[in-house]
Amino acid sequence: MVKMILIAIGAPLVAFAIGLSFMMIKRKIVARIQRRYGPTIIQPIYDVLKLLVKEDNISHGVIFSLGPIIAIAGSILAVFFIPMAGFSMLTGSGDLIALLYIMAIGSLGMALGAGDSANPNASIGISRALTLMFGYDLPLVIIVISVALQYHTTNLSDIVAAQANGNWTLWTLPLSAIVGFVVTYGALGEHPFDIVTAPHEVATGPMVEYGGKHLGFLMISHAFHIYIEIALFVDLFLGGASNILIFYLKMFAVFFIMIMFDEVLPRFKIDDAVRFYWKWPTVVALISLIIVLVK
Amino acid sequence: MMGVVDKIKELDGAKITIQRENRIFVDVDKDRVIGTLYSLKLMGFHQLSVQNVVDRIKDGKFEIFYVLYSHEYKINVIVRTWVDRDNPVIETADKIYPSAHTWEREISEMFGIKVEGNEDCGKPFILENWKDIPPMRKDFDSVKYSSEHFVFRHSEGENE
Amino acid sequence: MNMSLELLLATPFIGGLLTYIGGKVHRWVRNIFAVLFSLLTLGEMSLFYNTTFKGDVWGSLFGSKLILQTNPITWLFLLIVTSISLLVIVFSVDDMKHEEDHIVLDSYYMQLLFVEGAMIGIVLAGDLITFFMFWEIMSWTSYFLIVHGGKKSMDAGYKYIIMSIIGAYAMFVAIAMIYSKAHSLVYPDVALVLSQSSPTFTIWIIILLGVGFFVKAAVMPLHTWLPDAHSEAPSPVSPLLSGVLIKMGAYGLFIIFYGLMSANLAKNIMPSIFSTPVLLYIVQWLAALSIVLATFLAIMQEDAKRLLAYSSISQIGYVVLGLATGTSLGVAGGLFHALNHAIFKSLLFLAVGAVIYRTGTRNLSDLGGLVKKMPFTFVALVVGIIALAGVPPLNGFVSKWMIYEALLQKKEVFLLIMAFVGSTGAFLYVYRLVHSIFLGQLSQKHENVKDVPILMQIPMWVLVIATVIYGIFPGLAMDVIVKGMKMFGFAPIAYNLYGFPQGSTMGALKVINIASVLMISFVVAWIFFLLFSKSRKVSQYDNYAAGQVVTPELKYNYSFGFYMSFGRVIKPIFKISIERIYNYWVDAAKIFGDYYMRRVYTGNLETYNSYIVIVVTIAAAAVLLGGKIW
Amino acid sequence: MERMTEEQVKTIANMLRKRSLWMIHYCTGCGAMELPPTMTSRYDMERFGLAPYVTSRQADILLITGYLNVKTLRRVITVYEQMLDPKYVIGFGSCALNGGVYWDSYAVIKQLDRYIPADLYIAGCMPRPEAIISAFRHLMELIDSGKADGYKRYKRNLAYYKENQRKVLG
Repeated sequence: MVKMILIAIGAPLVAFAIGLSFMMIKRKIVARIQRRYGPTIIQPIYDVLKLLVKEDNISHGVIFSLGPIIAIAGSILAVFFIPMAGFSMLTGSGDLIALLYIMAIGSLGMALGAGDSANPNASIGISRALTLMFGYDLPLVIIVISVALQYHTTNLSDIVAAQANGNWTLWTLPLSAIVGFVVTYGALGEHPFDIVTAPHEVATGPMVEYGGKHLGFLMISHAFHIYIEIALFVDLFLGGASNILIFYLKMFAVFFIMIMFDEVLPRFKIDDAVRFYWKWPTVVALISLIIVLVK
Repeated sequence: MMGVVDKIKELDGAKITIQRENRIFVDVDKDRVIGTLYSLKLMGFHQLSVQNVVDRIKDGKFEIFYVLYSHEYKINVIVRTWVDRDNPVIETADKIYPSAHTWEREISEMFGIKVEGNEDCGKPFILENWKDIPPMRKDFDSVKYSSEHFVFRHSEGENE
Repeated sequence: MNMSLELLLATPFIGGLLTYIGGKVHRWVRNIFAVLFSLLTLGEMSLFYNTTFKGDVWGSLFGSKLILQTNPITWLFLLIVTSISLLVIVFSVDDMKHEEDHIVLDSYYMQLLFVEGAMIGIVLAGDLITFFMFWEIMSWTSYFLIVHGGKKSMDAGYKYIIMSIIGAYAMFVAIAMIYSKAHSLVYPDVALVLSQSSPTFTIWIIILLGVGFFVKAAVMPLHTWLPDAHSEAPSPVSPLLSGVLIKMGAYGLFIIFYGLMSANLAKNIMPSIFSTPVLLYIVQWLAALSIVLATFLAIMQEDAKRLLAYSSISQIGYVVLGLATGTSLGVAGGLFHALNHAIFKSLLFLAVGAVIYRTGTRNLSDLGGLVKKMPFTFVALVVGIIALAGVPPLNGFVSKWMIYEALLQKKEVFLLIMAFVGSTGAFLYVYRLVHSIFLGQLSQKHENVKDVPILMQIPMWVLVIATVIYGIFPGLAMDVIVKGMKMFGFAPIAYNLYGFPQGSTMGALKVINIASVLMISFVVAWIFFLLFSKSRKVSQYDNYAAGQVVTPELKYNYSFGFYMSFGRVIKPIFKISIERIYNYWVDAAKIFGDYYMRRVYTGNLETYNSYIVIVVTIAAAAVLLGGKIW
Repeated sequence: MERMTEEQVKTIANMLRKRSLWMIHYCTGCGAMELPPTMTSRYDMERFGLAPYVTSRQADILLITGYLNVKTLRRVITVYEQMLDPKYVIGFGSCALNGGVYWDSYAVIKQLDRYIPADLYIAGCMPRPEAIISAFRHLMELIDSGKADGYKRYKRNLAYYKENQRKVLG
C-alpha cells in the first residue's frame, strides 16, 4: 500500500522533473547552436516561479481559469498510464487505445480555456493545433496498431515486457520507429511544427491572453507533455527501462536528436504539415503494418 | 528619345523648362492640369512618383507638383501648378493616376487643400482629433503649439 | 402484474389521440396528457427489464400469425425509444410555445406519440408483417414531424419520404418473395426458409431488406436525406430523429444479420474474407467510409444542426461497423454505441435547440460568447461533446473502445484505421461546435440572452447524468446486452461493472480508475491554483490586439471558416458527391418523364377514349378465350 | 514572525523577478534597431534571463525605444495597462527624456514619465547594445533592492497620469 502511495505522489513529480530538465537542456543547446552562451541552466525554473509569484493576474471567466487546471489534470492522468522505469502504473485499467484518448483530455481542456479568452489569435491557434493533431494522428494510429499486432496485446506493460532482453521494437519494426519519431516530433510542437504557437504569426496562439500564474500552469503542463510524448515513444520502441537512469538516458537520446532538427528546418504551413503527415509517414507506416500482418 | 521631348514641347498652354537631360518642368495653370497629365500618360509617363505641395507663403500661393516618370525614356517630368492660399481647390487626379488618391488625402489633411472628386479627403487620415490649423502650412507655429501642449523638462532638476 | 405487450404498444397511440382531443379543450391539458402518456409508456416498458422472452400472438393476416415478442436486446431499444421520446416531449412543451397555431401544435404532439408507438411496434414485432406495418407508420408520422419546421423543411421532408418509400418498396418485395415461399412470416419460419433456399435467393433477400434499413440508418450511399431532414426539422424533433429513428435502421440490420440469418448460415453460403462473410465485409466497408467522409463533411459545416446531422451519419457508421463485425465483442460494442449515441446526440441536439430557442439563429459564425449568458446549456453541450469525441470518463469512450478491440482481434486493420480517423476528426468538429457558439466574443445582439427555462433544462440534465453513469459504469448496459446476445447465439463476453478484466480482450479497461485519478489530479491542481494571488475578472474588450483598443462594434471573433486550412487539404475528396449523382438521376427522370410520357398522355379526350376501347376489347377477348392470360 | 516571513517572501520574489525578465516585443521608435543585436549571438541578453515575448499579458518590461508621438502613446498606454503587475518601463535615448531632436514637433511628447511611469532612462541618441545591457543590469539591481516601483507609482497617482494623458490625447 505504501508503495502505491509513493508512486501516486512520486510519479508526477518525477515526470515533471524530467520534462523540466529537458526544457532546460534544450534552451542551453539551442543557444550553443546559435553560437551564444544561453541562459543559466535552471532558467526555466526561474521563469515558472516568476510567473507563479506575479502579483496581479487576469481571468476572462471561469472556463478561462479552468483551462490550465484541466491541462495539468489531464497530463497527470496520462503520466499514470505510461509504464515508467519498471513500475507498470495503471496500465491494468487502461491500455494503449485508452491512452491515446487520455492524452487528448489535457489539450481539450486547454482548448476550451484558450477559446474563452475571446481573442481571435487564440482561436486561430487552436484550429491549427487541432488540424495538426488530426494530421499526425493518422500515422500514430497506424504504428500503434502495428505494435499491438506485433505483440498481440495493447497492454503497455506487456509490450514493454515483451521487448525485455534487448530486442526492441526499433530493431524488429524499424520503419514504425522512424514514423514514431516524426510523429512524436510533431506532437511536441518542436520548431518546424510550432505552427500552433508561432510567435510571429499568431502571437503565441492559444497562450495569447494567458499571463501570470495561468501561463506558469501552462508551462508546467508543457513539461508534463514533453515527458508523456517521449516516455510513450521510449516504451513503444526502445523497450522501456528497468531503472530510472536508463529510462532518462534513453529519453534524453531521443530528445537530443530532436533538438538537432530544431533550429535547422523552417516552419511548416498548417495544411502543408497535414499533407506532409498524410503522405510519407503514413505510407511508411502502412508498409510496416503490412509487414506485421504478413509475418 | 528626342521625339518625346518635342512632343512635350507641343503641349499647349504649358511653359517647358529643361533643367537637365532627364528632368523637365511643365508649368501649367490650374484648370489645364488634368488634360496635361492625361496627355503625358499617353506619351508613356505611366508612374506618378510624388504628388505634393510647396507652401510659397511669400507670394501667397500653394505650388502643387506631380512628378511623373517613364521607365521607357528614363525621364522625370514635373508638372507644376499654382493655387492661391486662401481657398485652395484642385481637381482630383486619381482617375488618371490611382496613387494620387492617397497623396491627395495627405495634402488635404496637412495643407487644408480641398480636392474635388476625392471623397476620402474629409476623413481622418494621419492626425487623430486634431483641432488646430493644418500643421504643414508655414503659418502654423510648431514651437508655440508644442510648448502649449507639452511640458518641457527643465534641465537643472527633477520637475516632478 | 403481468403487463401484456399489446397494452404497451397501444398506450402511445391512445395517448396520441387523447392529447389531440385534449388540445381542443385547453393547451395545458394537451401538454399534461402528452407528458403523462409518454411517462406511462416508459413505466410499462421498465416492467419488462429482466424478462428473457415473452411472445404472444395478437392477430393474423394472410394466414401468417402476428406476434409481439420481447428479449433483452429489444428492451435496450425500447429503453432508447421511450426515454428519448419522453425527454423530447418535455423539451418541446416550452420550445414549441412560439407556435401559436392551435391545430398545428395538437397534431404535433399527436404525431410525436404516434412515432413513439410505431417505433415500439417495430422493436416488439415478432414477424415481418407487423415489422413492416409499423415501419410504414413510423416513416409517415416522422415525415409529418419534419414538415413542421417551416418552408425549407418541406423539401427536406419530401426528399426524406421519397427515399424512405424506395427503402420500403425494397423491403416489401423481399417480404413478398419470402411469403411466396413460406406463407408464414414469423422470424423462426423465415430463418428456416432462408437456410433451406438457394444462396442467390437468400442473398437477394438480404440485399433488399438491407437497402431498406440502410436508407433509414443513413449509411453512406443512401444518406443524402439525413442532413436536410435533421437540420430543417423543428429543434425538439431532431434529437428524436437522429437519436432514435436511425437506430431502428441499426435494429433492422441486427435482425437480418443475427435474427433471420443464423450465425453460421452466412458463412457457408458466401465466400468469406478475413473470416467475415463477404456481404458483411462490404457492409463494414460502407460503414467505415461513411465514418470518414461524414466526419470530413461535418468539419466543414457552417450550420450547427447540419454539423450534428453529419456527425450522426458518422456515429451510426460506428454502430453499423460494430454490428457487422460478427464477433460477440464487436456486436456488443455496436449495440452499446447505439445506446450511447442516442444519449449524447440527443443531449447535443437539445442543447443546440436551446441556443436556437434563445438566439433564433443556428449559423455558427453569428453566435459567440454565450458561455457568460447560458452557463447550464454550455455545461450540457460540453458533456455532450466530450462523450461524442470518446474521451474516457464519459460514455462515448467505452463503446468505441469495444469496437476497436473487436476490429483489432479480427486483424481488420484498415477498418480500424478509418474508425480511428473518424474519431480524431470528431475532435475537430466537436470543438468547432462549442467554440463558435459559447466561446469567443459575445456580440451586442445577444447581450440580454438568458438561459432556457427549467422545463427545457430538465431533459438536458437527465441526459448528462445518463452519460456519466454509462461512462463510468458500463456494466449496467452490458448486463442487458450480453443477456440478449446469448439468445442470438453469441459467446458471452467477460465484463464487470467498471469495464473489462485483463483476460477477455487484448487490453484491460477499468473506467472507474481513469475517472477517479482524473478527479483527484483535478482537485490537486485546483488547490495548487488557489495558492497563488487571486485573478481579477477582465471584460472581453480588454484584450490583446497589438495595442489597438477593442470596441464593441468591432467583430473581434474568428469563427467563419474555422478549418479553412484543413479544407484545402481535403478539397479533392469532395469532387465526387453522391448528392450530385442523385440530382443528376432526378433530372434525367424528369426529362424522360416530359419527353416520353407526353407521347402517351397527349391530353386530348379522343386518345383517352381510344385507350379505353382498346383495353375493353382485350379484356373481353381474354374472358372469352378461357381467361388464362398469365 | 509573520512580518519577517512577509519580508522573506518579498526578497525571494524580487530575486526571481530579477532573474527572469520578459521584454515585450513592441518597437515604438527608431531604437528598436538596437534590440536585434542585443538579443542574438553578438551581445546575447538571454544570458541574463531576458527573453522577447509577444503579448502584453506575458511581458514584464515595456521598452519605449525612441521618440513617442501622440498616436503611438495611445497604443502604448493600452499595452501598459494590459501588462500584469510587477511591470517596468525603460525609456531609450534622449527623445524619451526631453523630446530629443523632435523637440519642436507638434506630435512628439516631450516627457515620457508624465504619461506612464518610467523606471529607467538610457541616454544617447539610440544607445548601443552595451548600454542597453548595462541598463538591464541596472534595472535588475533596482528590482532586487525593491526600488523599481513604477507600477506602484502609476497606481498611487493614477489621476495625475490620466489627467496628463487626457490633456494630450484629447
